[in-house]
Amino acid sequence: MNLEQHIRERLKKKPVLVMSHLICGYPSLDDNRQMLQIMHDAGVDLVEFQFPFSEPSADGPVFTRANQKALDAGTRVADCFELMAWASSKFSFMPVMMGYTNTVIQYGEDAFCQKIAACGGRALIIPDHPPEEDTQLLAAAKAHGLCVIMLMTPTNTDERLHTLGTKASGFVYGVARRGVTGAKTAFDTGVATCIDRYRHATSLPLAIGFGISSSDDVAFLKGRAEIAVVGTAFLTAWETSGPDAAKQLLAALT
Amino acid sequence: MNLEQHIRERLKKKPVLVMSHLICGYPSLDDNRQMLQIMHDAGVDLVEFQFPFSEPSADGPVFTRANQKALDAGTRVADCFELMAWASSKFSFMPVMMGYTNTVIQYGEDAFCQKIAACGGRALIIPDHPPEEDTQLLAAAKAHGLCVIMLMTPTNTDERLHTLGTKASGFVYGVARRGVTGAKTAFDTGVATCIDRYRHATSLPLAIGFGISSSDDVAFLKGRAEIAVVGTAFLTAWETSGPDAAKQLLAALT
Amino acid sequence: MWDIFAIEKNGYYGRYGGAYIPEILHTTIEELKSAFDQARRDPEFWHAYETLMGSYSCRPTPITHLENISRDLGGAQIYLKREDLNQTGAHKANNVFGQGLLMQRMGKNRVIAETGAGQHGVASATMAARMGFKCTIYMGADDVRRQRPNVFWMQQLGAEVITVEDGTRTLKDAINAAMRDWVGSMDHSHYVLGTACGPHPYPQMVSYFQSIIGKEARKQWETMFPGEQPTAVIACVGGGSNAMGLFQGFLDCDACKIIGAEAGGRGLEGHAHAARLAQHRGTEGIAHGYRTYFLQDEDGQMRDTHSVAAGLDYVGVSPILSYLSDIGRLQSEAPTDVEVIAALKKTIQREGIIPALESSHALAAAYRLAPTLPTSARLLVSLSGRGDKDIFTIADALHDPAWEDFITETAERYKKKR
Amino acid sequence: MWDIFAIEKNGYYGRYGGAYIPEILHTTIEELKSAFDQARRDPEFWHAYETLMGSYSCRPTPITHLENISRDLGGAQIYLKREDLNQTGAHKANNVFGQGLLMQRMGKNRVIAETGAGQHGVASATMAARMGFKCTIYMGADDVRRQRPNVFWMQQLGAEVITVEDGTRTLKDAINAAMRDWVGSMDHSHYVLGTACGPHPYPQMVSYFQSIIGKEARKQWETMFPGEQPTAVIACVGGGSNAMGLFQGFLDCDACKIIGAEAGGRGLEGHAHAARLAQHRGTEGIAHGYRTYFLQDEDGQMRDTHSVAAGLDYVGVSPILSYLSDIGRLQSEAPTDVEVIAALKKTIQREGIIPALESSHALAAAYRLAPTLPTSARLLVSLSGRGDKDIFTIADALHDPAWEDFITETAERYKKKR
Ligand SMILES: Cc1ncc(COP(=O)(O)O)c(C=O)c1O
Ligand SMILES: Cc1ncc(COP(=O)(O)O)c(C=O)c1O
Repeated sequence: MNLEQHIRERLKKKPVLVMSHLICGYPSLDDNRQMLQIMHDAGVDLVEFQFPFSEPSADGPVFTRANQKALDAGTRVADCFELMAWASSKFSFMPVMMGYTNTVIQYGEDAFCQKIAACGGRALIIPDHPPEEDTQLLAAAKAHGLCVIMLMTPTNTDERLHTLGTKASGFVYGVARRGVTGAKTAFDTGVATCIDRYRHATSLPLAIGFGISSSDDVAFLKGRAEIAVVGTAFLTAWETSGPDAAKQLLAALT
Repeated sequence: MNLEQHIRERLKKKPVLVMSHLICGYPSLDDNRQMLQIMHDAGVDLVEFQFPFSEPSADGPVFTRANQKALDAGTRVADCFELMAWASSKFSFMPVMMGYTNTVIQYGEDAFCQKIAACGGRALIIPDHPPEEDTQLLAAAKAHGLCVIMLMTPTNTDERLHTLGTKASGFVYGVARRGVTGAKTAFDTGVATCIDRYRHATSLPLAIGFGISSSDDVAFLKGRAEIAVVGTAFLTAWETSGPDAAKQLLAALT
Repeated sequence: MWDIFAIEKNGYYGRYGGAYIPEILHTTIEELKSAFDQARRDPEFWHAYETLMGSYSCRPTPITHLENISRDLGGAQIYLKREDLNQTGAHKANNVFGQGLLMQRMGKNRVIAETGAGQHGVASATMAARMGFKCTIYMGADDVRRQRPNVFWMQQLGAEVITVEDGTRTLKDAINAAMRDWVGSMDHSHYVLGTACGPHPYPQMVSYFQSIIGKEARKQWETMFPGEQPTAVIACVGGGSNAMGLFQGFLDCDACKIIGAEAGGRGLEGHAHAARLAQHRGTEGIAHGYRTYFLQDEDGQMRDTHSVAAGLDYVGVSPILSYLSDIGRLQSEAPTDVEVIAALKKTIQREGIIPALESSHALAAAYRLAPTLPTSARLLVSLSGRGDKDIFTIADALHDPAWEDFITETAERYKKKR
Repeated sequence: MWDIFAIEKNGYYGRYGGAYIPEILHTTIEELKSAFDQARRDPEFWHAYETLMGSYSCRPTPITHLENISRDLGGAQIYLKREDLNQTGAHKANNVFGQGLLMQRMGKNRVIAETGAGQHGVASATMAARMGFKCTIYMGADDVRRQRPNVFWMQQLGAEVITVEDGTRTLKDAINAAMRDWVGSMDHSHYVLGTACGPHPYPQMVSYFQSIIGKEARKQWETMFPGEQPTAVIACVGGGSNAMGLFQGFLDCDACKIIGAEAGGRGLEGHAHAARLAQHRGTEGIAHGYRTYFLQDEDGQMRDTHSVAAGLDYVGVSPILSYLSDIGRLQSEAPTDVEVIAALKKTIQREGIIPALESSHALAAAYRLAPTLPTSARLLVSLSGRGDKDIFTIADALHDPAWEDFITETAERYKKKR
């Protein structure tokens, strides 16, 4: 089954899937394993494994700091692969690689995609890689059965959304608002209009991210989108109140 | 008797007269009175009463500091007049006013000269006043029977020395070297040549100043000039070793 | 003249360039590209730009012959293109006012800028003050510390200076922070990138505005030495904007060498330098929105760099220069901090010109080269900025005790006052 | 153009001027007079001077329209003659390089200079470095403290800086000290006086070199506004050199007011100012080699003056300006420190230009005047120098805590190092 089919399969059991997120190596690889267990236990459907990068220019302050600390602690790309492989072997959610272009091209687009596939990864989310840039990423991903997730954003024109839609596979990541990760989003008619526009441009499942932090937010997505992305909220709960709080947050969202 | 005649009179008794110097108000007016007594006792022939000025640009560091301290202590032009009047009434040397143009013109050239004459002063030495500048100084001095002492210097051309000679009265002040007051002068053939040139330009008595500090220096002047000017050496002796040392210095020179 | 637009293909120069940007900026960048394309095709625009730089700054800047040092070195005659005389003291003003004019065309009213040495920050804040824009400047915490006088002036100019505590707390982190701001504020804000780097069209656009240096210099040179090419033109290379600016005037002179001077720092053996092109120290990568040679480890993490000159202390380099380097047109040198300080001192003492530490790299390269050439040879060096801003760094480098006493006394005075 | 040589008579301008010098300098001054007279009659000389200032500095300096502030004030349009863009950051360079060329003609090889704000010191040290002369700079101890960055640069430029502890330890004492040096060293040394004061021919000679400002400005003005005179030209007046420089270009424009801005300090009621001409605060006197209006007591002792701008903090004033004031051609204003700081801030924030504190006096006067005039009126202001040098003073005046923290941290770093 390809990623889209997998998602559709799961959607038969619940109206909105959840994609959670962690940064490999932050606070530590051990913590990551504990996080993954919690995500699994909460019934999370997809997990973004963010490969830390020294220049995380599309991330907000919380993730930026986490990227840096993961690197300061010595996290290597090999550790990220290993964590993903470990999770794939143990849990039933679908791992997704998230990170920056440079991480991929330094490893080599083809070798990287092969490795991700081997670690059980299903897709790549590379926020600084527009589909028209001339790396071998799209071809390599295809060759290894991975999806490159397209991001649709509030500032895109309809025409651009259409182009992105034609290039998308697996699912589409719809950005709920302007700005980087980490800030609160007001889920209102503005967001609803955005989602409508994304919906119009693709028939793939739609994940909505940036600022989801409550069950109300997820409820808002019901009937509008297929996947709720929980990023900063989870990490912030973990950092400020510990694993139990993070667990409760996920329980409320899933 | 005019100033020149007075000097010639005195020269009958000794080959080289001595002109000593003080800065009114430094270290204090009381000290000045004690200095004047010592000068009188040592048989000094002429005394320069320097009126302190805030911009003593022709003075060396020792006199500059003394000018400033005299002013800091509150010395006024009126105090200088008073000191000169007191000395004239008590001692037999010839007082000479020394100072800067601005002191004279602020008081008014005529009033100033009148006052100096009234205080027993015989001449003015104004180092920043070339004879051709257009103050009323020369006329006023003449009107009140005072001489304006011309300075001849090593850098003057023969022509210039001649001009200065024609404007001079009383005596001529020959500067022994380049530079300001206070530094040591090597009394050698260079100085001798200078004095010859001055001598050539005037038949008035010749005072030589700048750097005279020993009886050898005075001896050097014998037969070459009529007046030895003792300035910084006296003040330095006073400052560093007290009145007795200053007295001894004068004794050696006169 | 050599044409930067002719060598570009879809935002690439050979393998380098591109626009690796978050999708949310796609429209903004497209708007910028088309606004820039329209502007540069409008002859009025360049004219307005030249008029502005001629009345608000002192363009054309002169060319100065370093008579004494050329004589001392006994080789080539060295000439400086005097960007240090510009308003705000560096070539940075050119780019910034150019982008300011573009902002007016685009109807934007807020400036975002990153800065390393602070020169670009001061220039941006100046432009914003003059043109009536709001202004936010991102600056790494380490650079804030190193370049406090510039921070002070930016603030006086009315800019908000945001200290970036992320990463290595230097220029690259400021770039990331600026990018993050833009991603949320692009409706009204324009990101005034300070050098010929970043996503397309920035490398080209910044080079275009800086080409005023090379255009002027070429014209001046032809008047001074009709029919003769410089033996070499030399510029320091941080991101590459002053270099691109000067080089564009001479890239079509086939006898003229094109030399870039990168930061040799403590030497190229370790990692305490910022030489990306010299001795092929950099490796290809993608960050900050573009593909070029970066100083990075095997995982593609950017390395900590070092230079005595805050403005050269950067991991990437203009993609256009990477391309020129690949095709063998650009030669790169990397004088060390020690050589650079010596070049700085020599220039101050023999010629009365106080160069910025950045520009002193170009001078160091010229002083290396000149003695190997005949006295008939001529070098043209970009004096990209003045060194006043570097007083704290230079005083440190030269160990001036009187300066240290002065700072200590001033600190005591402040303490008493509090 | 109005002719400075036509109004002079035996070194006097009306009652003012002259050469009240020790006899030992008589020959030196005569030599200087004749060297200067020959030079100025040699058309090659002015040409060489212009060429030097056009290649080593950025002359002609531009005229900048203060668009925003003129609009804010709602009155006259304000234009700046940009002397701040000069090499070394002030008009002082003009005079110094002119005298340097004269030194070459006279065969002298050592520069003596006094300095207050330090700008003239930096300019002199720069000229000496470039022309290969030795250089000694006299500076009052208080000014050394106030203007340490300039002292640092003078020393880096190879000059010996002598701290003058005499008197009020400011500019006037530095002048006396420089004079003392000269009296002993005139064979090889030339005293490069920094302003249009001192014994004849200095007021005239300095004004002559600075007339490059007014000559350029007049020509630029005629191109910008054919057939129209400025409503007023305005310059700050320390010794009067930048003022004389600009004014010479417009003294023959009968409709154009000539306005000097002196240091109002803490107000003209007490003595904490340096207004000699404004409100007739000065009285006639003779010091520093010339007759003019001085700030002095009844005995003719010079007073302690005060200004936030070290370069205006002087007891005397150009005899030529005293003359112009007497005949009613020159009007004098004396904005206070507080007004001047406000004008400085306004100029930085609204126009992106950082003026020197000295020049900010002229701006303050312009900002007073502009709102009283119709929008068709035009003021031309001499922006004599840039404010970078004043960072310590401005930071103090504006009470910037971040700056104070930075200085405190730097001091602690120095302490640890020792
Ligand atoms: C004076 C000066 N020169 C050069 C540079 C380096 O930048 P670029 O390579 O873009 O010219 C800087 C950067 O801040 C600078 O301030
Ligand atoms: C920038 C600047 N402007 C003006 C002055 C005042 O001098 P003047 O009146 O001779 O122009 C100074 C003196 O140092 C100065 O530095």
